[in-house]
Amino acid sequence: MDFRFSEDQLVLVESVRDYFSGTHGPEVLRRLDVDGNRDPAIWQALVDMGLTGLCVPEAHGGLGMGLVEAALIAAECGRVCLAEPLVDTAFVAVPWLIAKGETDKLSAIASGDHKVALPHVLNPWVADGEGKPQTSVDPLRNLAMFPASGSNDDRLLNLGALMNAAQLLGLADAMLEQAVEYAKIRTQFGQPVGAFQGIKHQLASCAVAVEFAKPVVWRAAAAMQDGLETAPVHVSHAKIAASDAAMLTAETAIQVHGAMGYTYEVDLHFWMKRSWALVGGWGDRSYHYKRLDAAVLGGSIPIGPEHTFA
Amino acid sequence: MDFRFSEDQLVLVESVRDYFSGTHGPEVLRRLDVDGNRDPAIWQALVDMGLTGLCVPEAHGGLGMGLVEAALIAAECGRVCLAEPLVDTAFVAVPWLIAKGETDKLSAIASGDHKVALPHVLNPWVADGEGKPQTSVDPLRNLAMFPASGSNDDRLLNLGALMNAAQLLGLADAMLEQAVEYAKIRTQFGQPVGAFQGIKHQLASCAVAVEFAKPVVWRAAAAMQDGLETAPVHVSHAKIAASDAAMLTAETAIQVHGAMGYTYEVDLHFWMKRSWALVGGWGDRSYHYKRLDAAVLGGSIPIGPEHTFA
Amino acid sequence: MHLHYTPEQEKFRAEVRAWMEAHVPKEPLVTLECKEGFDQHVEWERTLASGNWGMVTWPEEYGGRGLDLIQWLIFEEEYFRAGGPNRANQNGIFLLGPTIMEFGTEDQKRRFLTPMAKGEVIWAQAWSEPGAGSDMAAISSKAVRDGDHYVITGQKTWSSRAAFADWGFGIFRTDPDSKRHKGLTFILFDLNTPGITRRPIRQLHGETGFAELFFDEVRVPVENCLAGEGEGWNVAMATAGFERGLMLRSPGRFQATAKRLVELYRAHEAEASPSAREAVVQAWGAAQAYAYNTYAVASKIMGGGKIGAEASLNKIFWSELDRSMHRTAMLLLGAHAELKRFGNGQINQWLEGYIFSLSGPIYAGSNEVQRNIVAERLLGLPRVGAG
Amino acid sequence: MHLHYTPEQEKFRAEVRAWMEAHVPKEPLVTLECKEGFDQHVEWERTLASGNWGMVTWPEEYGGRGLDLIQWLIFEEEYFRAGGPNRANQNGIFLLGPTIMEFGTEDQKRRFLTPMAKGEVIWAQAWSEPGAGSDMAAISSKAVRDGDHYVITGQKTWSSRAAFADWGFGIFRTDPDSKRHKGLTFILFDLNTPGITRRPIRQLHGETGFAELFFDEVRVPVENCLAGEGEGWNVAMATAGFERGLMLRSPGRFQATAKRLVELYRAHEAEASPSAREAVVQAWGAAQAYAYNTYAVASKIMGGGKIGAEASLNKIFWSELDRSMHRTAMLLLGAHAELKRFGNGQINQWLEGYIFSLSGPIYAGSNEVQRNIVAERLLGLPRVGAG
Repeated sequence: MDFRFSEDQLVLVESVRDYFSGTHGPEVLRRLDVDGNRDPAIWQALVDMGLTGLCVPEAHGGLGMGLVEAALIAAECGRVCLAEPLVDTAFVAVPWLIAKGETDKLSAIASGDHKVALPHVLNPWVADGEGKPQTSVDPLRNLAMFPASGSNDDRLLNLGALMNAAQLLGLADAMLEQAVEYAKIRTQFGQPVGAFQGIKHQLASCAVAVEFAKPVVWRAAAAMQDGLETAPVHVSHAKIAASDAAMLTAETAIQVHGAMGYTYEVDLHFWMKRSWALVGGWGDRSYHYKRLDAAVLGGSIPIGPEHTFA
Repeated sequence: MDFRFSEDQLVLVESVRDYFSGTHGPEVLRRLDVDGNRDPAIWQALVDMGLTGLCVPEAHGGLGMGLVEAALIAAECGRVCLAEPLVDTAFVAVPWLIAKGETDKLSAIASGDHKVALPHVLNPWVADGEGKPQTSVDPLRNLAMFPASGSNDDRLLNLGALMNAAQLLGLADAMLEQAVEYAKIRTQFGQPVGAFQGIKHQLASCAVAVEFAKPVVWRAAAAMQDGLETAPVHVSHAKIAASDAAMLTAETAIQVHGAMGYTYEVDLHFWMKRSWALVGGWGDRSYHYKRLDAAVLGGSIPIGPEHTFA
Repeated sequence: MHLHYTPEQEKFRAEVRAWMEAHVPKEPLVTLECKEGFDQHVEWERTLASGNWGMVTWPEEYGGRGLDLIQWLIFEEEYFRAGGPNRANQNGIFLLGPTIMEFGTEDQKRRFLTPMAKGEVIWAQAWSEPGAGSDMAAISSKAVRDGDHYVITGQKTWSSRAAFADWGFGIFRTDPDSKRHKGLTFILFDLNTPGITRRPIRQLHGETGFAELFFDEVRVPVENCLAGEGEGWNVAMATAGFERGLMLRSPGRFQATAKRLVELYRAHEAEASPSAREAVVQAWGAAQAYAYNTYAVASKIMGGGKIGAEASLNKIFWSELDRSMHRTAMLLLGAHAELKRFGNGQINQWLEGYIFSLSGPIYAGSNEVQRNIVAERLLGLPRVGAG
Repeated sequence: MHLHYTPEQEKFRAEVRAWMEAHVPKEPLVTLECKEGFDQHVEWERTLASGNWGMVTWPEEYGGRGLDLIQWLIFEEEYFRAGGPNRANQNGIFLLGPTIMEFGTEDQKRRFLTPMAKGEVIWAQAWSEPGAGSDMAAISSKAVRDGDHYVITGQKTWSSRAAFADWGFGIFRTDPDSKRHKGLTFILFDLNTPGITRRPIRQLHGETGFAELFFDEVRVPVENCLAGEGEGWNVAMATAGFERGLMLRSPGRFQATAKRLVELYRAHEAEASPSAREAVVQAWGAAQAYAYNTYAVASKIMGGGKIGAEASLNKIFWSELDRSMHRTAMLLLGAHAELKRFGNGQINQWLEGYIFSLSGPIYAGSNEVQRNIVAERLLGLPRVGAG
């Protein structure tokens, strides 16, 4: 029993975070917003870091890592509001294809030559897929109408929901940090607004929500990875916890920014819009609530102090 | 259309409030707590003010007033955490007896010689009634086991719920005031704790909840008084709004008092305990929620801007 | 307490209803935050004025109907029942109009009120500056007296309607040595005066109805000053009082939203979570509570009472209710919430509404400032300490 | 990340479970806040000690089992699974014990730890003073050196267990000219020393397990000072760290409450409101989140990491979760909530628990103070301003 990430996992996360923080700031999002929102150079960098092949078995040219690593990187994608369809392709589609034994596209995915957009009946759209375009509030999301051939496979749904939850952690972390940085420099009534308890306590409440959502998401990733029968319950728990934390943090962050937060020139809106989008996708809050409800009140998961890791 | 109280109503409230503030402070509650919790002298004073006969028709020796006046006085009873069974007798039982055409006990009630404790099937106890004693968390409440002969009459329930809601407004007002007064004098970190935004904003949120519960209660009283078909919906709305405001204010008030709020020597606990008791009585939160739900989603009340006074 | 409409009030309601049913555009207008939509909304202001429904609470002599506050509430209920558009003239009706009536000279009333009532002149407000948001006393844009003109230099920001409006109003520092609340003057200015540059601010939703205003030695006649030099703070406080007070957000707006939310819920009932269900029912309750409270305050004012710091309670309540109703709708919409238009082509008004609702707790004095006001002025908590 | 117990851990769990099933009292004990209940709880401490389950994380040499933190969590899970009573020795196990191990001399460890582990000496804490609650640096009770004694004069309040305990610990001002955090010393004292008067504090629920302590020239040997004169603040901060940190509230407690809440809900399902339903389901989720987080922190500490200001996140989370679970229970109980005993004679533990839960956001540093710590030390917001 060890609820820590391994050294290797931490090194992986750190290297990806370092890369993003050096190359993928808000100015990149602004450029994409104006110039067209996909950039082969960014995609190639993800390929070069091995991220498209993160979960692809080594025999197919990937790194052969698992869902915990994928969730960790998905959180980093959320943190920088990455627009490229890395998560859907490499962390949702790849594990699903592997589970189904469909391995023929894996090496093309690892090499970055093949992107996959899987439709699911719970989503009315496909992100980065083929079909009649739909406009998202998030200018960096490319949606297409839901195709008739969507899957209703639960494992696919769980992978999508888990990775949305992980991205939402990163988004929430980033929004909280943006709000904190703004609160340090914005002065009103003779002091930084972040020195007022009225602001401090709201931001502290966000920190509580985000920090206690994190272990729920990691636990869900581990449960999926380990193939626990109860994994769907943990995924739903994770999706709700991460969604609630992100919604709260988005509302608080714009409030702390004041009128500036309502402008397009402040970066926050990219992160808020992505959060709203991911909260709804791959099973919305009500959907995941119902699964949790069925588990807890319906008795499909054992509860009580001795069942922490049921 | 005039959503104000009449001059007469305001004078009535003021005179009762003046009387209580001069004679019925927290020291009275402490005395009752130690010496036995009913006091004929207090009862007699209520009789002398005409409150036992407030709703009794003049022909039977009362003041012949209505439910709006009764609700206003019930709020004052809550404000001072009155222990005597005035509300149940004079504002719940009397209007119910009148509606049923049972007038024989009215003059004895008006004169203070007869108290009435009506059992209702939704209450597991009778307050100030006959039967095997039950111990309430509120040391000033005398409960007896629910008798087999309880009524399931809706009008009785609505009267009880309305008057609980009105008392809860007064209780919440008083708890908020106690917290504010304490926050003015308690110094920590070199200033009164009430000067910190962390405390200010919590108390302001209570003020919002309480102030917006008030018109809902008055509107429910008027609806009952006017015999509107939708009155039960308004009573349920009032009970929920007042209960939620009182629960929030109780939790905030003890938090603002800090450890002192947790002592018996600070007055707050009398008001908190009464609030917890009244929140549960005459139909609990879930019961009244279900009525509201049936009205709003079930369509039994017309909704929309043009139906403010439906 | 008498909660019934008189026959006259019912008759008035019927009159408003009939007119609104005949005139409110069948299709929703384009958002007022872009030029096309702004023009559509100005057109609607003129339609309203043609029926004399533009400024219903104003005295008849200035183009109003002299309605009392209960009639105004009935009017608003019917306006929102019919789905009437947002008001391009919002700043004029509820902020500047009442301010001019209270503080203006006869000449100013004549010059400004009637064109406003007719929808001929649309007004922008210009309160905030980059360094003065919630802390309005930190204003630094200055107006220097030069003969019978003020020469204005400085910058305003976050001016609603300013991208497309005709005139603007705001406060400026006329005494260069003054600090905080002193030495400020309330000035009205033509937005096309030479020296004024408007830079539209692109908002979160992408539209640009708000603007920054840059003043470079802008000459404004002295007669455009309201209530005398140095009186700016008092006038602005009165104006802000109107804004936060009774009339900024009439209850009908939220009751209409609650009703739409109930309809949305019914369409999603099968799959909705319990908390969403209860939030919908509570939304109706809260919108009703806001309506009752507004009727109570209106009754009080009609009886000669005044509204003071209680206005801050209102502002907190409606802004947080509006955000919460729209958040509930977003959660009910689920994966559809992010779509700007639904599959059937319909605009996702819940998304637009949620974004707009996020500004509620910020503008017209942030809710943090409002909670301070409630705590200090209504509850009497001490102002000691910066916190 | 490896979320499976080892066979040794499973074996240990089985051992704890068997012992608890055999020894945990079948009937709930009387509340520890009165003399009768206190004695029952001390008896239970001695039963625990007889099985060597009193201080499981302490080193064996001081009467513990030297368990690691994961084993401790397993122990706690089984303890709460079995419905184990509250710990009379709480102050000793989690506060003073670790403090003595970190700061005490060998002699102090020998004198104090073993009797504590055996349940022979029960400890009270004496942090707060009437003028120093959340603001602990405002302490004014003084200890004046006189030869090989300190002479203590002053007053402590809100001392948990002090009405019935044997010994107490707290900090006192040994440098009369010092201010705030300086000049304080951590001192242990026999509560029966002449000059100490205990005045029980009657709490909200009516019981009197807490006390005020009055010190009137109380002579305490210098060897009862921990970590040297003037070091009191540092020692107290370390102690308060333990309190707010990992071990004050083990997750098992809240998971057990969540489970009971699910059972309560099932009994009231037919009539419960939707928000109550969702609150019950979320209670399970939050208790689980708290457990995961505790395992994560325990894993980190076992790997050589430290817990710092994150402890404040924990304190906020568990205290507000506990209050919210009990509030939900009160609402589910409806008209029964106010009864101290139900019709069947059973004690209303939800009522007792709700009352107790109200102290959670207050004690061990109020949640307002904790939110300041989170904002300033974890998020890096400025400390400027009194607010």
